[in-house]
Parts: sequence; structure tokens; C-alpha cells
Amino acid sequence: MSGKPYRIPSSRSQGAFGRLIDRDAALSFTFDDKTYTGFKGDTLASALLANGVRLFGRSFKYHRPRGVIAAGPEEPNALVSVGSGATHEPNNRITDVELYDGLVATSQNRWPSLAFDVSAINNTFSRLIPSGFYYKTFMWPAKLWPHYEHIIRHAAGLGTAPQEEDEAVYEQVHVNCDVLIAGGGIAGLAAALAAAEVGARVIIADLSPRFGGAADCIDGKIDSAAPLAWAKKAVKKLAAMDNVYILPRTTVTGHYDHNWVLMCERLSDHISEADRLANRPRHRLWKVRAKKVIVATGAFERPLTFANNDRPGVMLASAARSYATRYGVTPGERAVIFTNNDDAYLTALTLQDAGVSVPKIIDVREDTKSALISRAEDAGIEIIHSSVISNVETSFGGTSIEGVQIATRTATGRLAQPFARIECDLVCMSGGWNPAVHLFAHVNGSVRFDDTLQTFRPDQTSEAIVAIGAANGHFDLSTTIDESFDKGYAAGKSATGKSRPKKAVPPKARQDERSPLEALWFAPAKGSLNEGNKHFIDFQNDVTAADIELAAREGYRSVEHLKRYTTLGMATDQGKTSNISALGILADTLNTTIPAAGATRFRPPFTPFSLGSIAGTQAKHLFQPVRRTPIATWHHDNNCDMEPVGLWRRPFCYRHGTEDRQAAITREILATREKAGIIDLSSLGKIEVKGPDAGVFLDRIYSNVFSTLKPGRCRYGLMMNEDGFLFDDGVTVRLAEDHFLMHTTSGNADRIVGWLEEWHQTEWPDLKLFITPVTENYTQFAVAGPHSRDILQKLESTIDFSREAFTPLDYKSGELCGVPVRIYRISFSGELSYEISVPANYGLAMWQALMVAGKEFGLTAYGTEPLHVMRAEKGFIAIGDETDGTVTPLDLDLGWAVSKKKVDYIGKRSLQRSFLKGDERKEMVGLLTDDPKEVLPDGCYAVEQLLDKPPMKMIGHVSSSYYSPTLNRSIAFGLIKNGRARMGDTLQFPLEDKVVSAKVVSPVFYDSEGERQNA
Amino acid sequence: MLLIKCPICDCEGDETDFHYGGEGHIQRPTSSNPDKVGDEAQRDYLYVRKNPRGLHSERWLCERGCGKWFHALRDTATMVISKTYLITDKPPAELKKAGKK
Amino acid sequence: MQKYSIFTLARNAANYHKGWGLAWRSPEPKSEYDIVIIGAGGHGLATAYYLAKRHNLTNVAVVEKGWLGGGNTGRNTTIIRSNYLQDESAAIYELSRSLYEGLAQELNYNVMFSPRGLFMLCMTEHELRGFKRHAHANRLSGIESRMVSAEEVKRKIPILNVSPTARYPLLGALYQPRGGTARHDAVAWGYARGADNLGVDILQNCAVTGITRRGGKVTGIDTVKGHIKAKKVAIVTAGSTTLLGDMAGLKLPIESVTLQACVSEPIKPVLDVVIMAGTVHGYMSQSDKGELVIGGGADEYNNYSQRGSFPAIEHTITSLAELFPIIRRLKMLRQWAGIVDMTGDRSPIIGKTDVDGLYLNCGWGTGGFKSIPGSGLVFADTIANDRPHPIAEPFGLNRFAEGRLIDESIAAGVAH
Amino acid sequence: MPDLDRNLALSHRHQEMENQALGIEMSERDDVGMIDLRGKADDKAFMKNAATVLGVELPTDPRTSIKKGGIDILWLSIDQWLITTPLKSHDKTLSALTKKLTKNHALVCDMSDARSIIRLSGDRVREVLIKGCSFDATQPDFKPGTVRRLLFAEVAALAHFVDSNPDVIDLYVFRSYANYVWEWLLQTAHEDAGVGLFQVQDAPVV
Repeated sequence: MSGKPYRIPSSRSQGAFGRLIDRDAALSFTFDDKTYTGFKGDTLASALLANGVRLFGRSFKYHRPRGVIAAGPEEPNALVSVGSGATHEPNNRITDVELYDGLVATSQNRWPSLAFDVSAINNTFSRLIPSGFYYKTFMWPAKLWPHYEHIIRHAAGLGTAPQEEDEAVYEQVHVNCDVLIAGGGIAGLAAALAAAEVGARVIIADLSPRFGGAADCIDGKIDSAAPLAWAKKAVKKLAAMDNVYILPRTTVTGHYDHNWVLMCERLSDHISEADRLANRPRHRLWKVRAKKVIVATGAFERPLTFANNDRPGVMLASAARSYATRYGVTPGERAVIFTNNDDAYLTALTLQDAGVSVPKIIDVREDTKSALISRAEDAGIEIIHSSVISNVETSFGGTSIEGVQIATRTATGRLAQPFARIECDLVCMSGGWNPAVHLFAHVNGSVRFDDTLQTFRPDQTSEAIVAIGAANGHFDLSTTIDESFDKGYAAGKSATGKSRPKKAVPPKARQDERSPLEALWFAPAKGSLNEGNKHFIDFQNDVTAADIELAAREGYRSVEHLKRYTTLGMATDQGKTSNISALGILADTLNTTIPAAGATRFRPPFTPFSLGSIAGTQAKHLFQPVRRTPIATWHHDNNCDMEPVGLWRRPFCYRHGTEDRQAAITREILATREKAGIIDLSSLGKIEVKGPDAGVFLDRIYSNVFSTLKPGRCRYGLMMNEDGFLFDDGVTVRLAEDHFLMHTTSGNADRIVGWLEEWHQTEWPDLKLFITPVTENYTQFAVAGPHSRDILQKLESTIDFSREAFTPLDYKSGELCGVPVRIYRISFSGELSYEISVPANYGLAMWQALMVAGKEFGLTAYGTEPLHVMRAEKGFIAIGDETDGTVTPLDLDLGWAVSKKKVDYIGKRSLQRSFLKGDERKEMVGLLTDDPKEVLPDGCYAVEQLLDKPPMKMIGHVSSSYYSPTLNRSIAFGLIKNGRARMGDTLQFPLEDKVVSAKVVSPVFYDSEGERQNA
Repeated sequence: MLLIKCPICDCEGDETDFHYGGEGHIQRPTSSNPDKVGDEAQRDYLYVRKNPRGLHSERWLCERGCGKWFHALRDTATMVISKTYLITDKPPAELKKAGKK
Repeated sequence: MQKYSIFTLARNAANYHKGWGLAWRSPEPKSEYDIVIIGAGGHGLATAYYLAKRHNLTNVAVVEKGWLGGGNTGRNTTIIRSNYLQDESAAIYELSRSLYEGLAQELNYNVMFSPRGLFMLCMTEHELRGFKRHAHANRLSGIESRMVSAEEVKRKIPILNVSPTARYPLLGALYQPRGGTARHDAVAWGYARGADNLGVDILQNCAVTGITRRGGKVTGIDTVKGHIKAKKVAIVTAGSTTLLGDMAGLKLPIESVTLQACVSEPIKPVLDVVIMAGTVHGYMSQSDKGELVIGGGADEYNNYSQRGSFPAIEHTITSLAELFPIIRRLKMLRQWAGIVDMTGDRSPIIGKTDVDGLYLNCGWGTGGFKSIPGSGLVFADTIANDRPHPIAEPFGLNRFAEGRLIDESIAAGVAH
Repeated sequence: MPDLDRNLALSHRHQEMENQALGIEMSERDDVGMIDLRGKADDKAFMKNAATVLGVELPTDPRTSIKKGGIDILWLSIDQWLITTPLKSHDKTLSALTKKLTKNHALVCDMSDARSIIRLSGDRVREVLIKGCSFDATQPDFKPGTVRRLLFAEVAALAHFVDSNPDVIDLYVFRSYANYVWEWLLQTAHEDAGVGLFQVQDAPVV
């Protein structure tokens, strides 16, 4: 690391260099704990380069020292962690990180330090670890693999995950627009102008903080102004239009079916941490539905493949130009240009203008003529034609360049003798340009190979998406402008539906003509391939030309095999700089053409974006809704253990004082059985079905009959799916002749509304009825226990609660405490019980009124767990416990609720299938353990025959199991093969540490005559 | 992310505003002939699906619009939705044509 | 076959790896084979390998429309486990898992089976009860699988959010110590190399256009490279099963949907086990390369596009960011999808068909990768002996007419 | 009038608005009753009887509403409307409708307690809405009177565009979800979280 100043003085060339930085605003930042100074407007890359830093990271596999080769999102090498503690974020490209005061950056994938990395020894052993070496080794002895793997895992990976929880908020927005333009360069701006003038709603997004793209780094004129001046005017015009939304720092990450586009906007990453607002989202994920999408994402320059082309100081020609022009940084003092096309000549001229010595341009092509080449010659730069860089000489450790060797380009073969050596500390390479076709290709856009460009460009698509400018393979300014105005206009016109809107007149652009490029996929070197040299293709994943040849030699020849075998293109840069070069090498190796070798597929995202933005607002307390019953505040105030049930939180039990859960459950059960209990059942599904055919409809929905139910009465019903399996149960009330109210389980409430609607609309549309869910309108409580009647009778009511007037399974409506209520005499606990349905807004007050009235009778709130114990004591099934999607009503001995008379109902036919009526069914029985204190574990299995060790043949499992405080012993239900035929038998349940035996009995353990609930 | 338009209420929205209901036009044998449905007919009704690569008739629910079910013709390879129609409508001609291919 | 080992690697290094030969040949199709397997994914290649290795049947071709291993074998999240509830499922997945244990040695190809342990998180009481049942059933089947406490889970997975105020506080987990992952491509490549070496012809870029039959018996296949006669034909083409079935007039209880997955950028190790979370829907492991491999759900609708949609991914990542809050500042690197077969009961179909000589192995849904070795073994046995292998028998097509479903989804439905 | 207190879904949060730095105003409406009305739009007798009671024809254009006196009638489907009534006259309207439609194929449900109505007002209401739903509420075709069912913050909801300049939108959510939606709004409507879509903006750096 030298201390030389690499910042071009502001005086040079009338201030032509460093136009994006504010030289009066110095910013302080650290990289690997060392403090540096940069300027406002710098990227982390430009600021570090200006400070003479050349080494930014270590490669993935060989841990080779790496510099920066690009100036944009294609950068494969220079990844660092930014931030610390809760703001630590790994794997940021320094080329995309905007500098802010106090920025903390840390290098990655090195130990103990970037300059001295122990794992760099991998480079020495690199011959032993070619592509796919791990498939061939580490197999013996098998038990050592976990140890090998441990070492591999710790060697791999890039940055570290944050240790602390991210405090930032993220959010998402959904918008529609007529025309979405990805990329704010000249093409994007031109298309935006054309579309906006037509009146289209236009969104134009660019991933960088600025617009204009390459306008400041190219030659030519637009309407006799410099391209940059035109771009500035265009942006100003767009910003003043209220039908245009301009989004900087916003990456269009993916294009999905039907022109749905995802964009990630970074709102605060460029602001110093102290100035970030806590409630301002860090990232905002945009979900855009666009009528037309225009891809104006430009092109990425290709590196050239030569020996040691990965050394810090080797850089893309356009990147070097960009650093000088935009940030006033010269990445070196003496630069050699290596190119196969004209564009790099601009870099040579720019660097020379910036004060960098440019002794030579090495041009792959034979003596070529063009205006640009002449300009370089006129500037006194020597051009060596038909030549290549055959190797790069470095200082010890490979961290900086000292010179390059030049050899004649040979038509075939891999070997070359260098004929010259040039001293330099910077190599600027250009292998041509690859259109950024990613977005175009995400859905099903195809690409075709262009022989002139030697790369793929957009071809066909079924989506309303077009590519323009460099993304479409046009590198001439005038063609780009014309095409962009045409396609922008066409997109705006078709999206707005205007028949003949006026078209903005495109400006006239001109640019010097270029001479054609000549493909070069491999620069020959002294020695061949892996023999001491490495020709890198995929820099981040350390894939070399030799690796590609090896893969081809071994038969991994399809592009997908090649990628997977060598890991080519699988790194965080997704092969932006490497894919086409790799195809070139593969095609050469297989002696075929690139299109015949294949094309890679592009998948979202364009560049990696935060998982936080994908979660968006749904994080922490907003992760998922918590559904609250109207009694929620009371539960909270009374130390209730809440249990998640679907999205609801339901009371599990209430702990008094130092009680544990079991003690609370016991207390609540005994209070309910002996005195009175109250439970919040608000989450139970409630659905009204009304119409002349409501009864017929319910007969088809339920397995038992509802059309015969009398108004004012309740009936328990079972629902099967079409497979014949039980999936819900509940009590249905006939409110009036043509009007029913169904109850469902909490978890199925929404599903069943949909189920009913679907059957009505799609299968029986002729039935006259309406289905309306009313779950949310009512709070529902069960008041249960011997004193429940006394409590209700204490309250002011229009309803007669007397034993004679209000009999089991009756329904009555009226007023309670002046509030309209519906009351059903139904019981899941087995006690005398009333379920009271109250308009939700009065629910809490009603609950409190009942509590006050019930105080003298010992009224106790109970939760779902005590309810479950009580229902089990009574032999009642619970959906989800006794059912698991494979259980029929007959298995549960509920044949009485499965109609034989009804012609058709859901599930009836399926129940007759051989396996469902076969003799091997698991049937529900009661189980009493030999030791009454022993509670069978939930889900344990009984075996046919007890053996010393598994496997043992299982004959069924425990579906519900509790300690019953009422009976002072354990009880359980089992689903046991031919269970009802085994009544009185003792079954063996082998557990991990012991065997529990239990007797098969009737599942009704308590009050089998129903005297209590009928009291 | 599919963009779907309900033929009943014209509500247009993302696929997440709708609910998919599987292949359309599946006849429930017991609705027409409750007494005589063989095991194979019941199996076909419950499980066997055309599952074409190409034009597919399917049911969707307009969940965030009118709450009604409707049919759509969608290409399962390109995702292009070429037609939507009422749940009570018969299969359109192009579906039969595609099936024969 | 060139043996792979540290010694041959070192020897070849001396020669700059110029001595390595083809891992598999690319032969021209013969006019006739005893057995043609359609589909060179993991299942098809494993079937061919075991036909050759265990049944000495080597006049076998595996035909593939694209490149071998290019379907779901190369698109899954590589999880291997066998802690299934139903006896039938547990049997085949455990056979498969146990074969994975020695697969690298058997194939002389390191498939990197990594039995690093797999946790299925329980986040509601309902789920806890369900998984307890799994653990009991697994234990009595002889599968190593047990319940562990929330504390033990936290010890193994320090980055897991176990806050009691979390939306769904962790209650415990079903733990399979020797569940884990393997390198998916290597499984396909290893079987391909193994089968090829035993004489099996792998015919890539050879799309099948027809299945020919005479008198209710299969006679061969038509391909883009011409007709190939065969005494037996096996369809093993997950994602395209019904398209092949149509060629043979089979009515199948299968729908094709896209299953979504994504990976994060690589980071240093933070997760050494596999986690699956049913309540919030998501699963995740960390690859040896450092990427967090995230499995999403399936899109609802029939889909042959092999593209990722976004809602399923979004749902999964939202959930995983709740479970692992530190991942919010990590980035999604890549998303993709595979086309999976969904059967009427979400369990596979293995066995004979009504067409004589035509066999079917499909419908693995989301369980395809983990079942490759076991599936290949029992399917090869079924084809060789023309009767279902005992472990394959419950998975016959006939079960759908009988109602003898093998349903692994502990039914939705929650207590009162 | 009942003897018991009335507690709305968000009663426990009414006090907390003062210290919130929000870019919009929001409150829970506490003066409305709601009736869910089912009947077929092509059933002339039903439509006529409903109109007689309400004093106005039920709207039949999708996603529209009609205002008459203090009553808003919101189109929900081709056979469903949500009628909001001033709380004072709610019982009267409910019983009149019920009575008048007895002989029709119709369902009249009092749903006054099923939903919470969160009133959002201010110039930035629409940009808050698009942070939680899958459609673009900033589009100009959402004029006052428009009704749109939506999934807001993963919750089934209904947006009624009540007024513009400044915008007033009533967001109807089912009662049990109201607290969650409220929390969601507190975060996404924060004054620091503005979006500022489609308006004249400062030109970004070039």
C-alpha cells in the first residue's frame, strides 16, 4: 500500500475529473480499522482507490489477493462487510457502497488479516484442488467426512452474518404504472421522455444514486451538446412531470409473469448511521405491475482471459475511465490497455488526460483503423496489434502489479512466447460488452447470439417487455437514441390507449464509428493452462479456463453441468463478468460455436437484495396478525396463558399466584364440575345459512340430517371431505324454518365458509340460500357447571332459564342485561351448560357482568386445556386430536351421525371404498392404564407383540391423553386396529424407558347417562 | 405473479387476490347418479386430472372482489390467460381443440 | 472406471489433470434394450444403477430429454430425512436414508451426505402433539428420531429466536440426528457414472415422443433420435409424468406445480443443522459453500414453467426472518423453482401399470431427492422381478380406487 | 339501551394517538352500525323493497357505493351489500329492512360488531394503503365512493374511498384483526416513512 496521492487534482483539464465528488466535504471512514478520508460523492471503491488501497478481498477458494475490477454491480472481487453490531452487513460490493461519514468497512474471507491470509496456502496447493476435486476425495474413511466438512465449511462462505438483531424497519409498496423503465442511462431517459410526453404513468429506476448512466464516459454529441448535458436536461424535465416517478438507488431485481416487477429501493444505506431516522424504512421493496416494461440496463464489459488476470491492478477499461471521470481517481500511475475493441481507446485517452502514463495499447486485432484509434495514435500512445498480454508480473504475494508480458496472438493453440515486457501498475482490459439481458430473460425472454458483438442479445418474449440501447445490443449513440424514443413512445401509446398521440421529436445524436471487435476467449501464455498460471474466468468462485477444460474433458459439457461442476457463475455476482467468456472457452474446447455450446438461464434477482425487504413490514410484532377476542384485555389482566390456535390466541388456562399449569388446570376443572366455570369461545366459527333450500344444503354438507331439525333446536353435526374423512364438527342451530346457524371449530372457521360457498356456487348453484359468516360479530361464552343456571337467572333477562322452559339442545334469543343475545343449551364439558352469544362490542361487559353475578357461586374462568380434559372425560372427540385426515366418522364410532337414508352428501360415496370399510380400520376406544397415576404420552403406540427392541408392529396410537382430576386417574383415547373388538384386552405401549399397559374400555369415562348436562 | 380479471365483477388483481380451485369442469358422479358410481369413477373424480402442458381450464375464486367462482383458460407453460368465463358455462371450444392435439 | 481418491487426484495433479477421462459416455442409442428408463434424474439413474448392480441387467438405457440431473434432482433443497409418520413412508424413506450413509463409498463419488441433524420445530401445542406421535412411531420402526426440548434446540441453533414473546414461542422439536443433506448434483452424477460404468447407456438430449404398445404390452419408445425397442419401459420423469402417461394412455392422479426455493449469499457458518418449521412454513439449512438454502412452498396452480414466482418465496422468507432475525441483513442471491408431481395423497406412486411391461415411479411431490437411493433400489427390484418390491407395494396406483391413501399431512384442524 | 358498556375493537387504543408522529390522521369510527344485506341484484322484488326502506336503489355497479342521508350502501358483490347506518337509527333501519324483506329471498344480518372501521385521512393516506395491499390505491380511478375489498397487511379488509382533497378512506377490518392493523398503520404511516409518489420531485443527481 503506497501513500501516493491517487486523486487527480481539481485543476487538471479544467476540472474535468471528479465531477461527482465534493472536494470541500471530506468524510472519514475506516477499512479494516484503519482510518481514511474520502469525499462526499465517493463510493467506497473510489475513496479507497484514492487512498492507494488496492487489496480488498481474498478469493473464495484459493484465497488469492483481489482488487477491484469493476465500478458497478458486476464487481466480483471487492466484497466487504459494512457497518457494525446491529448494522453489520456482509458481502457488499465496494463499487456500490456510497461513502458516508463514519462508515466502517471490513474485509472478508481472510485470517488473520487481509494482507497476510493463512488460507492463501490453498493457492500453492491449487493443483490438488481443481474443479470438482471434492467429488473425488474425502470418501475414506467415511466417518471422517464430518471433519473434512467442518473444515470446508469454515473455509468457505464470504462475510459473517450479523451477531445482533437488525433494528431497521423495512416496507413494501404496490403500484401500477403504464411504463416501467429499468435503468436511467441515456436510453432509459430517452424512453421515459417519449413515454411521459404521451401522458403515460412512468416509473424510471436506477440502481445507482445518479442518473445518466454512461453519459459522462462516452464520446459523441446529442443535439450538439455533450451526452452528459443532454442527460441533465432530460432528468430535470422528467422530475418536473407529475406523471413520472424517478427512483434512484433502486434496483429492478426481477421480472415475473404478467409484467410484475420487483424493485428494491435503498433509502438510508448511504446516510451516516447517526443521521438515519429510526422510522424511515431502510429498504423499500416495490411491487410494480407495469403495462409495459422497458429494459435499459446497459451492458457489462467483459474481462479478457489471460494468465493472472485476477491480480489487484487489473481492471475493466470502462471502470478505470469511470473512476477518473467521476471520482477523480487514477487507479494507477502507468497503465497498459489490453483490448479487442475500440471502446478501451477512450479509456486510454481519458487516463492520459488525467495524467496517467499510458505507454501501450495491446490490441488483439490486426492493424485496425477508426477515428478513436487515430485519436490515440495522435495522442502518442503506441498501439501493438495482433498481440495479447500473456502474463502479469506482480510483487511478492501478488498484491500489486509490476509489469506485463506481451506475446503475439496465435490463431490456435494455447502457448505463446512473450516478446516484450512493459512496466506498469495498472492493466485496463476490455473484451467487448455483454448486454444486461437479465430482466428481459427472467420470465421467458429468449436471447440470440450476435456474431458482431460475440455475445447474446434479446430475442423473443411473450411478455410486454422490450430492451433498448446497450441492453439490446446497440452501442451506437444515435441508434440508441432513436430506438429509445421509438420504443418509449410505442410503450406509452399502447399503455395509455391513446390512438395517435403526438410523438416527441428525438434529438439528433452522432458518434464516431467504431471498428468491429474481434473475439478473444483465451490469451495464450508461456506454459499451458494450469502449469503455474491461472486464467481466471469467474473471479469470485476461482474458476479458471483450465477448470472449464477439465469439466469438458470429464463430460460435464452442458452449460448447466459446467456451471454446477465448476461453480461458474454461481457466486454473488451471478456470473455477470464471466458467463460469456466461459461459453467461449467451452465452445473452443468442444470445437463448436457458442450458440451450439448453449446459453445460460437468468433467474431473479438481478443483484442480491435484502431478505429484510422481502419480509417487509411483516417483522417482529407485525410478523403475523394476532386475532384478539373481545375478552382479550380481561385474559391479559388475569394472568392467562394464551395458546396460539391458528391466528388466534386462546386462553389455555389461568394461573393464580404460584400455580403451575397443571395446578391451574385441575383447579379450573374441579370448579367447573363442582360449581361453575366460564370459557371464552369467541373464536368458534359461526356461519348463517338462510333460504328455502338451506336445510337441503346442510343435508348435503353434513353426514347427518338437518332438514328435520325443529326451529329453536340445536344438533351436533359431522362434516366429511369428499374422501370420506372427518374434517370438522360442531353444533348447528335452526334459528327459523329457513334459517340456520352453523358452528365450526376455531381453526376451520374461515375454511368452512369458503367450503360452503364453493359447493353452493360450483356444484349446487340452483339451491336458493345465502351463506354469511358472522363469527366476528359475536362473543361467545360457555357458562357451565351445576350453578350455571343460578348465575344466569340472577341477571336481568327476557329469557326463562328454568329447567322446564330451557331444555337441553334448546336455542333461545332475547335480552340479557339489556343486550340482545342468542343462548344455546349445549355442552362440551358434560356439565349443565349454556353457550351465550353476545354482540361483540358488549362481550367484555357481559363477561364482567357474569363474573360479578357468578362470584357467589364460585364462577371460575377456565381455558381450553381444562375444556379438553372435560370433553375427554365425557368421551367427546376433538377435531385435530382424534382426527388426522385419515379418520372416518365410523372409525370414531360416530355411525349414528352418518346417515344411511340420505341419497347423497359429501363423502358418502368414498366411505364405501374397500379400504375405508375394510376390517383393518383403527377404531377409537377408551384406554385405562393399569397404574391410574400413569398418563400415557400423547401419540404413543400400542404394539401387536412386545419385543426386546424395535422394529415392532404397531396397532394404533393414543390420540388424547390426560390426567382427569374428576376421576382422579389417567384417561386416554386410542385409535387401535379393530379396537372395538378388543374391548377388555390389555395393550402394551412401549415407551423409551418402559412399557405401559392399558386396558381397552369404552371411551366414555364420566356420566355416561348424561345426567349432569341434562340437569 | 399472475394478473387475473374476474369475468363477473371485472375486478383485476394479482393472483394473491384470487384463490385457485384446480381443474375446471370436473363432473361429480354422485351428484347425477348417487347410487351407481364405481370405484374407478369415484377415483377419477377425486384424483385423476388432465394436467396438460398448455391450455388448461381451471377454477378461480374472486376472493377480493365479488367472492364468486369462475373459470379461466390458462396456458400452464407460458402463463397466458386467454379467457375467463362463468362457473356455470360449458367448456369452450378451444379447450376441446387443445385436448385433441 | 477411473477410481477417484486422494491418490489418483494427486497423480493427476502432476499431469495438470489431463488424464481424467469421461465420467460417463455419450453413446448413440442401440436399436433395442431390455429395459428403457425414461428420465435421467436421480431416480431414473439410481434405478438403472441398481438394475445393473443388483440384478445384473445391463442392457439398459436411460433416456433424457435434456441433460442428466437437470430436473428436480438439481433444483431441490437437498434435505434428507426419514422421520415420517405413516409406516409405509417411514420404511421407504429410511431405506433411502440408510443407503445415503454409504453412497459415496458405493459409487466412489463423494455425494457429501452430511448427517448433520434435522430439527422439525414445534410451535403450537397441536404441532407438538403431532410430532410426539412421529417420534413414538419412528422409534418403534427402528428409526432414530426423538423429541428434544426448546433449550436443546437453542443450544444446537444459537441464532434461533426462542423468545417467549415470539409470535409462536418454541415448544420443542422432533429431532433426527442422522437426517441432513447431500450434494444434489453429485447424487445424479455419481449414479450416472456408476451406471455407465456397468454398461448402462445414458442417452441425453433424447426426448421421448411416444410409447409404443401392442396388445396391451409395451414395445418401445419413439424418440427424437428414432425408435428404440424395449421389453420393459419405466417412466421416471417427475414434473412431466402426466405428459409421458398420456403417451401410454395412463390416467394419473397427478398435478404439476412449481416448488420454490432460494439461497442467500454465502456467509461463514451460522447454521450447522437443518431446520424445518411447519407452523410458519419454511425450512433452511446452510450449504457447505455458505449459502443459506431456503425451501419455500409450492405455487397453488398447475405450472410447467420452472420459474420462481414470488409470493411463496416471500412467505417463507418472512417466516424465516422471524425465526432467525439475523438474516434480515443478508441478501437473496438466487431463486428458482422445480416442477413437482403432486398426487392425490401427496405420496409417491411406484409400481406396475395396466400396460404390460410399463412401470411407473413418480409423484414424489416435495420428497423426491431424499428418496432417490431407496426409490431406485425398490423400483429396480420391481422392474427386474415384475412384481412390486414389498416396500414399494403400498405405493401402487390401485390405492386411489381403494381409498387406501398414505397421507402424511397431519390434518389441518385445530382443537375446539 | 343496554345497561352494559360498549367496547369497540380499538377502545383500548383511543387514548394513544397524541404522541404519534404520523403522516396521516387515523381514528376508529364509533358512531356506525352495519348491516350485511344479501339478495340477488336481478331479483326485482327484492331490489324494490330494499330501495323502499333505504330510500335509494342498491348500487349494482361493482366497487361502488351510494350515500343517502346518513346511510352508506357499499357494493360487496352481485348479491351482497354492506349498509352503514348512524348508530342512533340503526335498530330502526335494521328492523324495517328485516320486516320488508321477510317475503323475499334475502338475508339481513346485523353486523355492527363484526368490524372495526378505521378512518384514515390526509394527503398521504393512499401511499400508506399501498404499503399493505396488492393493488395500487394511488391510481386516479379510485374516486370517492369507490369500494374495494383487499388483503391489507395480510388481513381481509375493505377500503371505502370516502372523500378526496384531502383523502378520507375508511378501512374496514374484522374486529379480531383491528389491533394488528392499528399497529401496522402506526409503523407504515409514520411521518418519516413517506413515499411521495407521482408528483413533481427534485431532480436526482446526474
